[in-house]
Order: sequence, then C-alpha cells, then structure tokens
Amino acid sequence: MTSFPADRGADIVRALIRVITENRAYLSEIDGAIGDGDHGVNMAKGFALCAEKMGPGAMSLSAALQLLGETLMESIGGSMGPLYGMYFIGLGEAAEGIDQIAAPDFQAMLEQGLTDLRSITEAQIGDKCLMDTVVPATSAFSGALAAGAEFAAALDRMTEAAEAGRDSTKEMVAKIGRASRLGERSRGTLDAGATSCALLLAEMAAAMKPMLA
Amino acid sequence: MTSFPADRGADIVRALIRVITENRAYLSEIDGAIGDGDHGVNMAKGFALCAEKMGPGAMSLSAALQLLGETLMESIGGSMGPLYGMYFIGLGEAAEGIDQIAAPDFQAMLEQGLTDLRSITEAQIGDKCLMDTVVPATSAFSGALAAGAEFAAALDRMTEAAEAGRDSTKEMVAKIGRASRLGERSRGTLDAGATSCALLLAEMAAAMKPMLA
Amino acid sequence: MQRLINDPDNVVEDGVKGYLKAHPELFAATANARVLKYPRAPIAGKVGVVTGGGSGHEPAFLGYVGENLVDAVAIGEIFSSPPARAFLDAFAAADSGQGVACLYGNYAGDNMNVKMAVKMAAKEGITVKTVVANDDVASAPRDQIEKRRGVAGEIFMWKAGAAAAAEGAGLDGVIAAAQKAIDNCRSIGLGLTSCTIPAVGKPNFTIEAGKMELGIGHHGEPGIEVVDLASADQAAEMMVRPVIEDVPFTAGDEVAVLVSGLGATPLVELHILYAKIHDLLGDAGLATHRAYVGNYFTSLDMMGATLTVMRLDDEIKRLIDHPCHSLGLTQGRQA
Amino acid sequence: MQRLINDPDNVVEDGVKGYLKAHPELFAATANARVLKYPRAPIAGKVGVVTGGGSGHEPAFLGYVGENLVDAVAIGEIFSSPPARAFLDAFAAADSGQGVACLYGNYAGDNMNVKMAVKMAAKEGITVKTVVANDDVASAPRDQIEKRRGVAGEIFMWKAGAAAAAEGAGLDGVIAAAQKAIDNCRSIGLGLTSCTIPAVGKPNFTIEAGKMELGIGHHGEPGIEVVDLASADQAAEMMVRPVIEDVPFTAGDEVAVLVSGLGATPLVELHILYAKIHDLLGDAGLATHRAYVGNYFTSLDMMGATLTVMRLDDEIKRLIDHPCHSLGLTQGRQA
Ligand SMILES: Nc1ncnc2c1ncn2[C@@H]1O[C@H](COP(=O)(O)OP(=O)(O)O)[C@@H](O)[C@H]1O
Ligand SMILES: Nc1ncnc2c1ncn2[C@@H]1O[C@H](COP(=O)(O)OP(=O)(O)O)[C@@H](O)[C@H]1O
Ligand SMILES: [Mg+2]
Ligand SMILES: [Mg+2]
Ligand SMILES: [Mg+2]
Ligand SMILES: [Mg+2]
Repeated sequence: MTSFPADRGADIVRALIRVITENRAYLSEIDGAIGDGDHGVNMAKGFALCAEKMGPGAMSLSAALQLLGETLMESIGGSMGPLYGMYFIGLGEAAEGIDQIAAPDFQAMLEQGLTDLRSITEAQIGDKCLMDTVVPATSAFSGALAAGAEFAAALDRMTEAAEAGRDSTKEMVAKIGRASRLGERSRGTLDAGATSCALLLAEMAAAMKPMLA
Repeated sequence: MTSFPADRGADIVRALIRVITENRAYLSEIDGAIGDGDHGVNMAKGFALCAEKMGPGAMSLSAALQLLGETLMESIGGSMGPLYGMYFIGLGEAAEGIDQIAAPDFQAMLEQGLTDLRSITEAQIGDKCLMDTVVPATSAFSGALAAGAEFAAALDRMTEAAEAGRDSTKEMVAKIGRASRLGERSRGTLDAGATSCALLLAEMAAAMKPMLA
Repeated sequence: MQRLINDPDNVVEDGVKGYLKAHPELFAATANARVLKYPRAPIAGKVGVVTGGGSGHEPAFLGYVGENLVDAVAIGEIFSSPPARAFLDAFAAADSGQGVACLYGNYAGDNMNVKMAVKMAAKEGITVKTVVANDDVASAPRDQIEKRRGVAGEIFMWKAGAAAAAEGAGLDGVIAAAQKAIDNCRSIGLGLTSCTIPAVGKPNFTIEAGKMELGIGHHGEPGIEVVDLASADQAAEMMVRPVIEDVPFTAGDEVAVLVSGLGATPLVELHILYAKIHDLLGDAGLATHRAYVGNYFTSLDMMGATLTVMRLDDEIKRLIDHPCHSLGLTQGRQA
Repeated sequence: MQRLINDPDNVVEDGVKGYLKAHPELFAATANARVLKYPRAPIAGKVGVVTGGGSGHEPAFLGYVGENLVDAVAIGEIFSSPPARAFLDAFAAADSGQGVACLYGNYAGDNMNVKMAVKMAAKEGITVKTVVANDDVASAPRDQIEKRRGVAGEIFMWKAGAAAAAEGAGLDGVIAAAQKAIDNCRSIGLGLTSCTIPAVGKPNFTIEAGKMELGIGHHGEPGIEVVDLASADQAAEMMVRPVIEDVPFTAGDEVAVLVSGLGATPLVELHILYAKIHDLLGDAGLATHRAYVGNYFTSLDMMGATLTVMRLDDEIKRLIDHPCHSLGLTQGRQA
C-alpha cells in the first residue's frame, strides 16, 4: 500500500504556509466583497508565525500540524483562529505515533479534523463557510478509498471536491459570520473561509502526492 | 418744532416686533449663506417674548424700548442678545423723562444707543456686522439735523443711510462672528445683523413719521 | 476616512500603548501584548475577574479593568475575538489562587476562544468558570435565549460579579452574582449610521440617510427592522417596548438603566433619548434606582445608542452601588 | 443628518430634561430653565463657582457641575452664549453669601453676557469676580494673549478654582487659584471633520477629506493651517510644539495633560494620539503627573482632538488631585 514518511511533515506544513502567504491579497479581496476584507491578513499573520516557530528543520506530520493548529488558535483570534486551530490539531492528533502515513491514516486524520471542528461550531454545509469545503472534501476522500481508489487518486478526488465545495458557496446566501447581515446580497460571491480551505486542502494533496511511494 | 408724544412708545416697539416677526425666515435665510442660519429665529424669539411682556396697553417710549432691550439681553443670548439689548436700553434711557420726543431728543437717543453698543463691542464699520448699519444711520440723522432738516426728513435720511449701510456689507469680507471663518468666501452676501438692523431703523422711522405733529 | 491613527493594522497595539501611558494607576502590561491587568492584580484572597472581546467598543472592554472591577482583560483585533492564548494569559494575570470568573459576551469567536482557554487553563491548574452575556433581546426570540448576543448589559454583569469578588465571595458566588445580573438584564440597540474599521477603510455596512435600524448589533449585525428615522421620543418607545416585554420585568420592580452611545452620537442626544426612556419605564411601573447615560460600550464611530435595563433585588442593588474606579466607570460609595 | 432629537429647535431644553432625570444626585433644576445647579448648592460658607457657555460641548459645561466642582451653570443654545439672565440666575443659585467666582471662556458673546450679569448681580447684592480662560494658543499670537479663546483648559480652571473653594478659600483665593491654573494652561485643537448643529441641518463648516485643520476652534473657528491628514504621531508633533513653545513650560516642569476628543473620534484613537504626546512631552523634559484622555470638551459630532497641558506647582497639583464627582469628571482621593 502506498504511503509517505511522517517525518516529511514540516515540508507539508511549509507548503500550506506558502500557499496562504501567496494568497494573502486574494483572500482579503474575496472577504472584502461581503466581509470586512481581512481574511488574508488574518490567516497570513497566523501562518507566518507558525513558520517562525517551526524553523528550518524536519518535524513529524503530527507535530507540524499540531504546531500549526496551536499557533492559529493562540494567535489569530476571531472565529478562524479556533476553527482552523481545532482542525489542524485534530489532523495532527490523529497522525500521532504513525511513522508511515497511508491512505486510511489520512482518512482518519481528515475525519478527526472534521469531528474536532464540529465540536466548536454548529456551522453546516450550506451556511456559506469553510464547512462547504471541508465536509465534501472529507467525504470524497473516504468515498474514493471505499470505492477502491489509490491514495494519490483519492487525494485528487479530495481536491476536486474541495474546489467544487468552494465554488458552491458562490450561489449561497450566508447564514453565519459578518456576511449573514447582507442576506440575499451575499449571493454571487465566493466565501473567503471556504476559499482558503480549498487552497489548503488542494495544497496538502499536492505536497503529499510526490512523497508517495 | 415737530415732535411726537412719548406715550406712543408701545406702538413704536410693536412695529419693531412686527417687522422682525415678519422677516423671521428672511433673516435666517441670509444668515444661512455665511452663518448658521438662525438669526431670524434668534431675533424673533426675543422680540416675541417682549410682545408677551408688553401686553396690549400704552407705554412711554423710554419704558417700551428699555423693556425690549432688557428682554433681548435677558433671553436671546449669543452676541446679538447683549448687542441689541444694550442698544435698545441705550435708546430708551436717553428718552427717559421726555414727554414729547423732538428731533434733538431722538438724536440724543441714537447717540446714546451707539455709545452703549460700543461699550460692549469693539466691532467697527467695515467688519461686516450691524455696525455697518447703525453707525452711518446715526451720522445721517445728526448730519441732516445739523444741515437744518426737519424731523421727518432726517428720519428719511436715517433710513436711507441704514439701507445703504446694510447694502455695503455685501461686498465686505467678514472680520467678526462665524462668517469670519470664510474669509474671501464671505464676500457677496449681505450680513444678517446689518440687515435686521436696517429693518429695525427703517421701521422705527416709518412708525414715528405719522405720529409727528 | 478621517482618523487619528498611525498604521491601520496596528490600531489596537498603538492604542494599548496610550492606555498604559495615560493611566498607569489602572493598567499594567503583561508578557502578552494583548492582555492588560489592573496593577494590583492578582489580589490576594480575591477571585479574579476577567473579560475580553474584540476592540472598537471602547471604553469596553479594557475600560472596565480597575478597582473593584475587572482584574485582567484579553484584547482582540477590532471587532474580532481575542485569541485563546490572550484569554489564558488574562486568567493567569488575574488568578490569586481563588479561581477566575471569565465574564464575556455570546459571540461565536469568543465562545470558541474562551472554551479553548479554559481547557488550557485547567492543564495549568487555574480554575475558571464562565458567564456568557446574552442580554440583546433583538438577536434571537425568547425561546432561543441562549443564541442572544451580549451587549452593554455586560457592564452590569462585570459590575455585579466584580463587586461580589471584592466583597469576598468565592468563585461560585461571583459566578452566581454575575449570572443573576445578566439574567436580569435586557438590552437593545438602535443604529443611525455605520462605522468604519480603520484597516478596512470603508463603512462596515450601510444604513441609508433618513433610516435607522432597530435591534442592530455592536458590529452591525442585522436588527429587527429598518425604519424611517424617527424622533428621539419615538425611538425611546421602540427601544423600551421590546426590552420590558421580555422577561423578567414586572410593575413595581426597581431597575438600573444604562443608555450607551455607539460612539459618534453627542451626549446631549443620549440625554434627550433618556428623558423619554425614563418616563416610559416609569409608566410601566419600573422605578429607576440608578441611570448611566454616556459612551459606555461603543462601536467605533457609529451613531446611535443602546438601552439596557436591569431588574434589581437587594443583592444586585448593593453590588451595583458598590464603589469602583476604572476608565469607563468610576463611582463613590453612594448613588 | 442622522440624529436622535425631537425638535431641532429644542435640543437644549430636551437634553436638560434628560440630565435632570438621569442624574438627580448631580443636577437640580432652578426657576430658570437654562440654569442647573448642584443640588447641595449654595453650600453654606463656600464661595460659589459658576460657569456657562454655549451647548454642544457636552460634557462641558454642565457636566462639570458637581461635588467639589461647579455649583451652577448657565446653559446657552448650541454654540451660542447663554443670556445674561442665565448667568445672573446661576450666580444666585451658587451664592451662599461668600461671593461667586464666574469662570468662563473668552468669547465675544460670553464676555458681553457675563459683563451684563455681573452688573445686574451687583445691584442684587451678589459679589461676582471673574476669570476668563484664554488657553487656546492657536487663536492669537502670544503678544495678544488677551484675544485668545478659552477651550478645554477651562476644565483645569474649574477644577482648580472649585477645589480651592471646597478647601475653604475666600473669593479672592478662588479667583487666584483659577487664574493661576488657566495662566499655566496652553491648548490647541485639531479638526478632522466638521459637525452639524441639529437646528441648521448642514455641516457648520468644511474640512475636506484627506485634510485636517490645526488650531481649529471649538465652533470651527479657523485654525493656523489646513494640512494633509497625517499620522497620529505626526499630529501629536504638530500639537505639542506650539503648546510647549508658548510660555510657560520649561524642562523639569511637572504637568497635567488633557486630551479631549471633539465628539466622534473613538477613544482608542485618542489614546494612540496620547501615546506620542506623552513621549514628546517627556522628550521636552516635562513629566506628566496626571493625564486625562477622553471626551471632556466636545463639539457635537466633530472628529478630532484637543491637547491641553498645564504646568503644575504644589498648589495646583493639590487642587487638581482633589477628589470630585460630576458627569464629566469623577476622581477619588489619589491619582
Ligand atoms: N461561526 C463560524 N463558523 C464557521 N466559519 C465561520 C464562522 N464565522 C465566520 N466563518 C468563516 O470565517 C470567514 C471570515 O474569516 P475572517 O475574515 O478571517 O474573520 P472575520 O469575519 O472576523 O473578519 C468567513 O468567510 C467564513 O467562512
Ligand atoms: N462680536 C460681534 N459684534 C457685533 N456684531 C456681531 C458680533 N458677532 C456677530 N455679530 C452679528 O451677529 C449676526 C449673527 O447673529 P445671529 O445669527 O443671531 O447669532 P450667531 O452668529 O450666534 O448665530 C452677524 O450677522 C453679525 O452682524
Ligand atoms: Mg475581521
Ligand atoms: Mg474578515
Ligand atoms: Mg446665526
Ligand atoms: Mg447661532
């Protein structure tokens, strides 16, 4: 069964940090349409802090993801700090003690992340938030595995579902967060949190795929 | 020598009250151009209060003018309260004890009013304020008498000078009051205080002339 | 945007520097730049009182740190919950070993961050109990009271909880006092204009000229109704009715009243509004024991006001009347 | 105009009703609707302290009526001096037979109305002496100091004079304390936006977006210079320099500092501004004994701030530190 070594964790998290940093302006711009325009700034602040804490060395996937999660939780505040914080801590905790990450391990990680996320928010699919990305992406990965797909192919399904989830927010009316004030007027724009989540999941998949052996 | 009975005072002051009440909106409109648009409101409030205090009966010119002055001074505040207050008290005090008001009596009244006005403001001709009306009007009356004019004719000269003084403020740059903030931009509009003062002096003349015998 | 700031991204940091320099008798820095404490905190033998929330509501939250009031505060970005770490560090700054009462408002971010911080505190041996303010009647119907937001009633919650702590109550007593205070509070907001977050540079939402929004939240959360701009007397009626119709007010009650400006509404207008509120409460049989009218809990440069009415019993009355000193609220021994 | 009023022509009357209802411990009505007094006034054996001025500056002027502060206040229309009668009635409300100190600001209307009122009071057997605040350095050059306007330094003048009265000083002593306070005060304003008088309904003057006006007066009187909107740090430099370059500040002085918002500028921004002011004063060798930062003397909904710096000696320091209670300023026995 294909897998990748858990000690490549720091490289994977560095890829996440890079994608958020590169999309700082884009994410804020999306948030500007129906939010307050700071999502990229907020996220980049937390991710950059994690880069500082990580330094240049190697780390296990579990430790690196938990460091990312704890940094977000501790430093960015708002709702996104604890939400992404819980999510990445959940992913990381589920990887604890595993040396080679195989597809079922990653499935367990995704499911733990989602469970932890749900422990602190009641947000649902359809609310126009990061749930619209993370829920279908998780199901897509699990579904692909159940249908007999390889790790790499399942990662592709996850990315596709995350991006489709992100796109689905465009036609939604926001039910939570600042944008919910706008009612019907929130329709027609992507949700910023769903967008950053799709970037993160796609990047995670892209970083893992070349490591698979 | 022509004169009028001092006990017609209440009628004269009632005429002043009427002209201010009738021009309430006009005076506020003028003040609105380069001031805060309340001159008519401020003046009408004080003059109406005087009407209440006077009631319907007769009063000596001295008593009626002093009542008007005291009411303005006590009730309208700002700068116009004490300025018009002092002015009318000055006019009234100079008429004290006189039963028949002849031209020299009225000259003394005008001069006393101006002196009292000057005791509380340093405003000068050319500052774009009521001084631009009251100073030339006073000189015109005195000058006409000195040149041998009758009371009625001297009153006409006074009215003409008051109105010319009012008109002269149009091309002035305000040096005092709110309008002074505007500098050059205050040019091109009449001054509200100079306008109300011209209305008052012209009305006073118009009320006195038919009483002359 | 006509504002007195340096860097729009550092409004909170730069402001904190000023609070520390201006009021050294009220504020001391901690190792966490987003946590300020009362210089005497932790006060030996006293339960610590902590609050926190997004910035932009000054004097709330940090302005209620002080003598017989809040011991430490977690300071978020403008309109954004402080991170869990800031709450945790505020707990540590306030705890004298008697435990900490964390009294905060019901917002998604604050709930999550406090929840995390309480967990982290437990690991460090700090006992924290919480009360979540939910006084805003406009934010959910009465049968979903747990969904309601906390607004200016938080001030009464802090006042009551902190006075109980100052009187020597244990953690459960402090929590009970704060809970009782907020349970007896009802609030509503009225927005006349939007406000501008400096880092954003454009209005946070829109209220058209000639309109006003009844029930608006402190960050522009949608209200009950957008209506034509009305007189202060009519506005008072619109505000008083939903507040006193909600439990728990009944004729004969004594109440404390707080009318807070949202930032840019002049003090004289708040008093014009108050005059009618006072009469309407009187008409409903509610006697005002104490009234606070001023800028107690704002939303940057928003125009408008909030009304908070709290039912008093002997205990809450004593706690509200307790003397205190802070930037937002200073009062002597008697009314 | 998004405002909470009833009748634009009755803003002051309607506001006064609210002040009376909200703060019965601070305000009592008098026979003159435009005069409020501290309920305990006239205080037997104490010199009466009176002030007055146009409305729209709340909490000034009436917000400084209170315990160990002003005894009675004459209340004018918005931005317009109270009538002489109101000053006279305030004198009568404050006089316990020890005479009255009338401490007010240097404006044409106030000067005239106070002058009249003092004359009228003399006839009624009330001795009144006056101090005229002229702390605004931007309103005239130093050699025409008698032409300068009074601004937020008036608060320090009231505080010092009233504390002297509370300590038992006679009329001349109270006048001397107030005069010394204002002589040691220098202020300057900075305007970022205009303000709107409700009865007028349009902005009182214009400051273009992206500009600010240094030295602006409390009613929009023209300042020294219209400059590009600058950072808070730069604004602090523009404000501190003209204030400390004017007599009487010298290195080594202890000072009291007051930064007042003009109405709509959020408290956090006033503290951002203060942080730099504090440092600049320190650089000039001035040690800040006490700082007041908040909305102490406003101009309706104007954005911007004023800076007041007062040089202290032992006497003024004691008077400023004296405890007091009022709507605008409440402080306990120590800093
Ligand atoms: N209660 C919530 N649960 C889940 N997601 C949320 C919630 N509130 C906001 N979000 C997400 O947060 C995103 C905005 O994040 P950000 O701009 O960083 O924070 P803020 O709204 O405080 O400015 C939204 O696009 C939405 O996806
Ligand atoms: N110091 C002064 N001396 C003489 N006249 C003055 C002075 N200040 C203002 N005025 C006059 O007052 C008029 C405006 O009066 P009004 O509108 O009633 O008062 P305000 O300016 O307080 O609104 C001006 O047009 C000017 O003639
Ligand atoms: Mg935000
Ligand atoms: Mg945002
Ligand atoms: Mg006017
Ligand atoms: Mg006016």
